[in-house]
Amino acid sequence: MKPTRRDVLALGGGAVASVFFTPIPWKLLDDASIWTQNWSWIPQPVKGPVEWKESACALCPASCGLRVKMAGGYAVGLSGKDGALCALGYGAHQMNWHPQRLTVVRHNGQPSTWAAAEAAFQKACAEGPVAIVDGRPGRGASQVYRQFAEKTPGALYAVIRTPEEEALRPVAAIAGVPVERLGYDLENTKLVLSLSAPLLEGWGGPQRVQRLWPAMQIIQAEAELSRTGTCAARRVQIKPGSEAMLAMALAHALLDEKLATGPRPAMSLAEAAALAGVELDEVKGLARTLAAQRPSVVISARPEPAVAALNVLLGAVGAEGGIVARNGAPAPAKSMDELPGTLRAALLDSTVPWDRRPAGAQEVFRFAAWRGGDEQGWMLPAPGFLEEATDNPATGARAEALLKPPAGVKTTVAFLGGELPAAQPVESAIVPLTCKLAAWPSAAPNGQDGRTAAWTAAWTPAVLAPLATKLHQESKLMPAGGGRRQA
Amino acid sequence: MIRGLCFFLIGVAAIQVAGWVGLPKALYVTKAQPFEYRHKTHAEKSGSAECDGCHTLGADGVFAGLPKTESCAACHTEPQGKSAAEATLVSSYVKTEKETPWLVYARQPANVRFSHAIHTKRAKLACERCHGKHGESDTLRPYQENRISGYSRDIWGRSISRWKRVANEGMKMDDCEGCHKQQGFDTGCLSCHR
Amino acid sequence: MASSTLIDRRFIARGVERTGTARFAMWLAPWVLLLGVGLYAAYLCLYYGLNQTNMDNRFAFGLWIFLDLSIIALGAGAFFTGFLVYLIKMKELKAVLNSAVVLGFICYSGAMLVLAIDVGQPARAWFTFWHPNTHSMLTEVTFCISCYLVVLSLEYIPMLLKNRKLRQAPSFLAFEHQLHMLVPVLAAVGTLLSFFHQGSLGGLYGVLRGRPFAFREGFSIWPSTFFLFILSAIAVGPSFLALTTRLVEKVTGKALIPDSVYQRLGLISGLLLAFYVAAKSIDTLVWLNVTSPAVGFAPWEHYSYGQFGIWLMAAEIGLFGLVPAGLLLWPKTRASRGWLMTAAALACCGVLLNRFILTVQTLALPTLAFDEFMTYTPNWQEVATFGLVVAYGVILYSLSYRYLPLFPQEKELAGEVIEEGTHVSGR
Amino acid sequence: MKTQKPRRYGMVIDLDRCTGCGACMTACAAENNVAPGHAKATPRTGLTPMLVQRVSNGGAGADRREVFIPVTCMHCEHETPCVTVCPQQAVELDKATGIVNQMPQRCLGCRYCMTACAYHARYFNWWDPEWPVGMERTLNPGVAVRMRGVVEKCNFCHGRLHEAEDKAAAAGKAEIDPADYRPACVEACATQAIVFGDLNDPASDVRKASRHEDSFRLLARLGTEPKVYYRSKQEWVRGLAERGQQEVRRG
Repeated sequence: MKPTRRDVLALGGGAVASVFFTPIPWKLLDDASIWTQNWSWIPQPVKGPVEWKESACALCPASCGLRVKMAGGYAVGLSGKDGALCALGYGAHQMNWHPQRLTVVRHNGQPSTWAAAEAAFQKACAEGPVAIVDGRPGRGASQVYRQFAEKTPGALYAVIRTPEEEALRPVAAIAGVPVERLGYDLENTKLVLSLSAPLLEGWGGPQRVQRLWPAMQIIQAEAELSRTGTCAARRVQIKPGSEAMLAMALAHALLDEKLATGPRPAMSLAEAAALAGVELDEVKGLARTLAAQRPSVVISARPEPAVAALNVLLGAVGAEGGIVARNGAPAPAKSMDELPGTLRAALLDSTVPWDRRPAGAQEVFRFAAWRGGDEQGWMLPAPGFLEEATDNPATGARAEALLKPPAGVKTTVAFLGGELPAAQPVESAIVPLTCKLAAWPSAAPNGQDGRTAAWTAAWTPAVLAPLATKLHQESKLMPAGGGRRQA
Repeated sequence: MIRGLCFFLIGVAAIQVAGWVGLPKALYVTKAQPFEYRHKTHAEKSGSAECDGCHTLGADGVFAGLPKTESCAACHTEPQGKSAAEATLVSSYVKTEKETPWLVYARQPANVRFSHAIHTKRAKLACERCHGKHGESDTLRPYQENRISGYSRDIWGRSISRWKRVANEGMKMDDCEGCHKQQGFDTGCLSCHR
Repeated sequence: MASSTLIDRRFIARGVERTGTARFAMWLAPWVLLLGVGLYAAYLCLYYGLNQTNMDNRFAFGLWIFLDLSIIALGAGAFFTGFLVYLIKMKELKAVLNSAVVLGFICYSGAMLVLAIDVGQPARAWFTFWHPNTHSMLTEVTFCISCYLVVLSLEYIPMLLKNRKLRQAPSFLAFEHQLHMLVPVLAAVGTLLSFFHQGSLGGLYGVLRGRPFAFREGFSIWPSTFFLFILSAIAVGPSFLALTTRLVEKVTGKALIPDSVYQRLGLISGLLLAFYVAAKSIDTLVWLNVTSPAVGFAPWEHYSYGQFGIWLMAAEIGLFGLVPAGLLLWPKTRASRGWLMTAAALACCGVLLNRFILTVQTLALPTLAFDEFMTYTPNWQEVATFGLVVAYGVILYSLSYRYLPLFPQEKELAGEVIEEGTHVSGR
Repeated sequence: MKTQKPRRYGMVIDLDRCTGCGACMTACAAENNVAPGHAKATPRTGLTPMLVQRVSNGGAGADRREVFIPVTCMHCEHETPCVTVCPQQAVELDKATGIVNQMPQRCLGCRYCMTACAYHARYFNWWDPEWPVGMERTLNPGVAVRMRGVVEKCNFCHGRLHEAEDKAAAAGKAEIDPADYRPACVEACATQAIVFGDLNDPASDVRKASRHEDSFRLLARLGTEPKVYYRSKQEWVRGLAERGQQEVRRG
């Protein structure tokens, strides 16, 4: 019996009619809908129980305490331990996988080896002089660097100071105390007069001032509206680069109003106020506010001798809520600009910003977890975020590494053949500081001499932005020119 | 006419067989677990048949899921017998400190949030309510994976029609919703999705 | 002439003249090219995602939603003619009914095509049927358009089956007859469905509480734009039909429908357009004086950005509404072929402008006090996909005209030379 | 035993405290597994469920004032525009929490909800989510990754709500401890400008702050009852609530 076309139609008809009484269409529809809901090619989080661990952020000298959310051996989330983190910090755990991550030694932009780098460094040490540059003195690793410099003939140990520390140098000169031991006691300050200092943009550690503000009053004197100026309780418009003039005018006003005693600046009140572009009445009002709202302190972005003198007149130096000295601070070290004019080589540890290299160094050995900056000299892959023990220089406390560094990475300590010493908690206490102003400092004020630009450019971030902060940078929030964290 | 009816019925029969018998066979691929594991033996050896002896629930409500290799290594640093499973465990996972890629029968998709804490602690549901007598099993049953969706067959349930399923069968959204509605709990998307 | 070049003669209806095959192919060639480019653009958008377009988070809808709304409005002639012929018994309009169905089918299927490209996850589009949100205008649109497309297909199939070649299969003929008997029912169903989705396309924007430029109060769940869209669509449908038919006459050099049908279409369009202009004016006044101020938006603020000035409203209501309505209603201008076509074209432009304003201007205007006015320019992928729909329409219509009996009176009118100088020899 | 009584989560953002540091944006992106912006992404096609906008009063020199306004989903309570327009119920106003919730796996990417939102708080995934090789290991397991072609937005970090619920359940409690549930942006704010909590709870800080005389909501006249409030002592900032006649510019 040969089936006819009619038979085939009947067969098909039966199949079609009854297919709806089988799971075929329904099950396939269901599976197809599920298939469209979770595409298999979408990246998925690591599986594994979640646990929280504590650590510290090593991105900048603030060393914020971290609570790290860990899953399957990886960091999957961060939050601040004693307060919030900065915009960079919240995405820091992504940075270890940044496309610019450095995992092989590079020499003048070409891949190289650790052996070659070590040989080159030994040769440089033998020829001398060599500087070991530390971006964050006072850590366990800093001791290793210092010891290496001491036992190696011709080697020097140098540190990088933050702009905040540099701005305190004129105070250190007047008070006769090393700048490393000075600091602002902002936690007790009632009023801050900021002379163009980017207080709320990450000054003195990313979130320190944010945490204290708005319990503290900020008056911002500046030429161009900044984020701090936007948020400040009061904003004073001054001419560009006239911070020292305003300080001198304020000194006159304090003395005129008998709110302070001491020497006067050579420049007259009227002249200084005119140069600063501020009305005389406003200067006097400001001076009265500064005196009435004590403890108050004047902070400038740059090292201005006039501002240091004003602080002394105001009684802010050595007073609670002003500029104070503490013990236990790192021992003095050579600053970068105190290094000799020519160096055979410089070794920069990973806390040194990319573009801070000693000017006279013939050869640079730069530890970094990420590629960036110019590629001259040796680029040595360092452990990344949470991949290395982190010391807090202020307390000496140590956070152990939480993540495994990738192969090919070495710490600066290991490169120098040293071993990280055990953590040594530091007793940090404020010590008495008395300071009198004998004469108004004669150093020339920082005007529009190009130093403004030099100072702001000096502290570009040492690290790349994590990709999460790319969003932040692409938004219209950030000023043109990108992610400057500290001025 | 009769002849036509016959062919029609043949068509009906063929598609019914294909749908009820052929489809489940064609739709699911059976995969082998990395190695044999006996819940029963482990319960006997450890002297405890409590699930949360190994599948722990933390104080913060985080369910640990499957034990890690380091838990296995507590006893199985060296093969405990001559079985192939022992050899595989020790050589491939304990020695290399790798996690065993178990195929999880009850694995839900990535966008599903299932809280063991809420269901076992607050609602006091027994593990068997959803996982059946898996803890008393002497062998790991075959893992069947849906070729289209990639899910374990347990999500749909053993029965292809989902008709008259036993209580621990089926973990689709309808199943969750059904129970939640019955018990008067939230059925908002947020409750079970992330 | 040149019947030897008619190699597809067996498919062409008896008694009508069609141009040579080669010439027809040459006519199609540029459209096929456009279709090809459009298909490539559509492939890019489906494979790489909507990042291939210039749309963004603010302009979440762009050129394509304008295209959808426009062609569906223009395609309204299909259901409205069916309604007039079968329910109002205006037998005269049977002359354009087939053409209207083809146009409707093109417009609706084109819109569906673009909608499928316009969503981010086309594979999930059918979830609307599975988990419909009955509060959403888009659900109404999806259901009605899908159902109406089925209706249009059912109306189109009998026409296909009337093809000279296909008629030769007896079962096709019987099937065609069966379907044909269904047509009045289909017309009624189609009218109902179209009524709702034309309305809900208007409602699509009218319900947007967050966009004071588009938001309108209305009756029950339907904002006033719901009714205005229906009205504007059925007002412009006959105009578009007259315009396309005239265009075909121009291109082919043949008279296809009697002048009385043009007059009738013009009159219907004119009456409805006048009614629409009145309704639209009242709606605009209510919106400017009540609805918009109630949510804190000054009446004229909406017209203070970029090129979107008050002239746009004047053009929409006056130049493209009042003027064509007058031209179509005044017997003298309606009697003139030139004025009739000018008015029809103005009316069609009016509906396009209305759809443009409601979609693009709504998204361009700021809502928050610190928002910016934003503009957007479609990129080539979007324009090419637009072209894809146009090319698809032209090709399908050309094929339908060539092989199907679109104009039943074509044979009767065959002897007439329509206008001097437009008769192209050889056609 | 029933689940917790209905809550209405909301937040009050003190604009006088916002320094525009952007930590909330980064914390939000990291918490919610937002993929890095595609190389071709622009501010108009990026994903910023929390977006801090810089707004000025249009003045120059000493007259210039600026304010930072963090804009996120307002979780509208009444006739929630995005919920009513979604054709396939992919958006939901959660009855238990008042959170407006987006289900990416249900979403077909029609973007109708984006046109419905007056706050531009909804974002489309224009690109496939891609991370540099290995970086997917930093994904937060509490939040599902979205795919290309779907809409997403702030959901008050509901992954954190789940964690709080798990913690409460493990302790045998029916109600979560309010301290355990804070969205990432709230936690990330160094100046604590954002107060978050249950607006239904008479004792909550957020309720008190929302009723402060300096508090306002953006576009409240639309009648959608947003649950995100703002506050400022500055009159010109409060004037940004509605679209007025004053000249303002985004910086």
